[in-house]
Amino acid sequence: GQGSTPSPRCDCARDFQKNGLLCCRGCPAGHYLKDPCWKPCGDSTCLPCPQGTFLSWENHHERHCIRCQACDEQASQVALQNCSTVTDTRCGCEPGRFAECSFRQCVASSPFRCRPCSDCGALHRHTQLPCSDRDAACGTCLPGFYEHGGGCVSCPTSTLGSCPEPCVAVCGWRQ
Amino acid sequence: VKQTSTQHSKNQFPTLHWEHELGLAFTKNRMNYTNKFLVIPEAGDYFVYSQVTFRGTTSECGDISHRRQQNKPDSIIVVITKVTDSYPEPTQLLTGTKSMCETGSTWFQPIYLGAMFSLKEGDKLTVNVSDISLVDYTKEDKTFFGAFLL
Amino acid sequence: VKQTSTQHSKNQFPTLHWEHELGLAFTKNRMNYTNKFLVIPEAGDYFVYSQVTFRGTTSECGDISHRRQQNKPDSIIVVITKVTDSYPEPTQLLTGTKSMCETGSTWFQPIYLGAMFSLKEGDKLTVNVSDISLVDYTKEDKTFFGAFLL
Amino acid sequence: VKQTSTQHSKNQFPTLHWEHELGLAFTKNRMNYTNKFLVIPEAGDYFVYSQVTFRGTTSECGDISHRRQQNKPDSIIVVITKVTDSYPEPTQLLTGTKSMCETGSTWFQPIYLGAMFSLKEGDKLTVNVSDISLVDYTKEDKTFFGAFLL
Repeated sequence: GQGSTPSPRCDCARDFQKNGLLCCRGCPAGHYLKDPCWKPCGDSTCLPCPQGTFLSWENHHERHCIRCQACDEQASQVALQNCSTVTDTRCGCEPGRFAECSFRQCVASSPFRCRPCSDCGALHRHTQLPCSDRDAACGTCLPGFYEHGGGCVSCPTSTLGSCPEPCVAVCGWRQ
Repeated sequence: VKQTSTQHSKNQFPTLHWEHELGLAFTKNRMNYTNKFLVIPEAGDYFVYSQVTFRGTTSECGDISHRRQQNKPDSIIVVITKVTDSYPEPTQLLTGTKSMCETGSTWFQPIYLGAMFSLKEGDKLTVNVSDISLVDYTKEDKTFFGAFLL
Repeated sequence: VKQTSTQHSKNQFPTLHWEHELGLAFTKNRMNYTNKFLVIPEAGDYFVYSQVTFRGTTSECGDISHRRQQNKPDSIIVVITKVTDSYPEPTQLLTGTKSMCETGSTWFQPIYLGAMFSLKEGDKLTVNVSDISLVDYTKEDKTFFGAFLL
Repeated sequence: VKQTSTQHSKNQFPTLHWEHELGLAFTKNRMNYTNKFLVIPEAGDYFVYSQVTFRGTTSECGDISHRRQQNKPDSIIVVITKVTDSYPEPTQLLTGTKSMCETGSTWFQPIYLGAMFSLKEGDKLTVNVSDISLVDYTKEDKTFFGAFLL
């Protein structure tokens, strides 16, 4: 993992760091430093991060754990992975919704809103790309429907009127 | 900050509830946080500050299709209020008020306040906002509240 | 804050006049307020801060009927200025400047400034604004100015 | 503030480079400025603050001809970050986030942040912004960064 620049050299072993005057063993991920060791190369007193906080890395001086972020309910976000003592909450969208960045420039930490996925079936269209981290991409009209006025309209089944070309299979016999 | 809205102070705005122990939050030197109040432990001059980040989807005012003539804007308001047992009315110490008539699909807006006040032992401070549902409470570095003795 | 506009400092912006005794306002430890100046009583590091709430009706810039192409915005500006007897030119310590092209019928907007400065005995601080007529001086919790020795 | 953009911290935002000796800028009491970091000289409670003034020309979002339906806004973001040798990930102490969907031909806007933190000796503070090219670094009274021991 990503190492931190070590404090002044310790002659104990690899994962020891100077804390005050002594070299102490650090605290594992998910724990914070309650008290440093009181004898050379001793163990620090470490306590588990309280619920709602975490520390992802081994540490030697962290007196507080980092607070977990909360998911934005107003933006229909849900916790895909709850906060643990070693990982932050992972916020995302429930099935049937996709994450839409709130800003034009989108980076990992950007706020986002969960929007309902387009239902291609309800629009009588093929699904070109299923809904995932972006909206579904709907394609051409399903059989029995044809493109009209920006939407898919069901092919005429009555005996009157013309039969649109895509509907040949449904009303072609009338030609 | 946690999201609960209960009784309203004089300005009828809901009071924010705060996390005071976890992460970056802490209390010391007998400064006490109870039931949405920061309680002043000793008389003196204190610097009191808060930031509230608001966020929302665009209001009618900013919606272009509604705008033959100009609409009344919405507003976002933060009030740091002092409540003291010796006087029945709360005092509005600091107020940040901004009109909102945003034209984008969503909007984000922080309001920051900070100033020095002479406070008495037992004085209680709260942060009230115009609309709790617009407050971005997701991260402690966006919405915060504090006071320290000078 | 009281509304009088008199001689302008270097940035030609009018200087705000403040209430320094009533309500939440106070001066102590020989900090003196005279003729729109906070006068520094002893050399040291001071935290200087101010908030000015502006408000207005919508400008031409934000008026939809005028907007085939984009208009130049108006602006609201707050400057905390230091004047010292030993140097003829005032120094702009802090500046908050925001463009205004609001689309609602009216608008209101706070600008907050605050920072630490090394000041000398006798230094004088003022708050200047781009347009006094836009300043909301109605309530002391909306528009304020202060400094304290660290 | 000087304009250089180099390695990014966890929030992928570029780090601002500051002038720390000339004009109003100064460091004292062993507070040290090195390679974009303010380095904390001794453990204690510090008030940390910054203002960044952003400015730009109007974005697609605010451009009226593009606006049959509402566009996504741009954003301006300031983050005061703490980096410590003993922990591999930086901590975001303060964040100011504002959406931008301005309708005027140009825009300018300050974001101010300030709060108290318990810091350790050797902790390093930086200011990161969403887009360095939007930062108005022309005058020290518009964009600034500081910290002092309480």
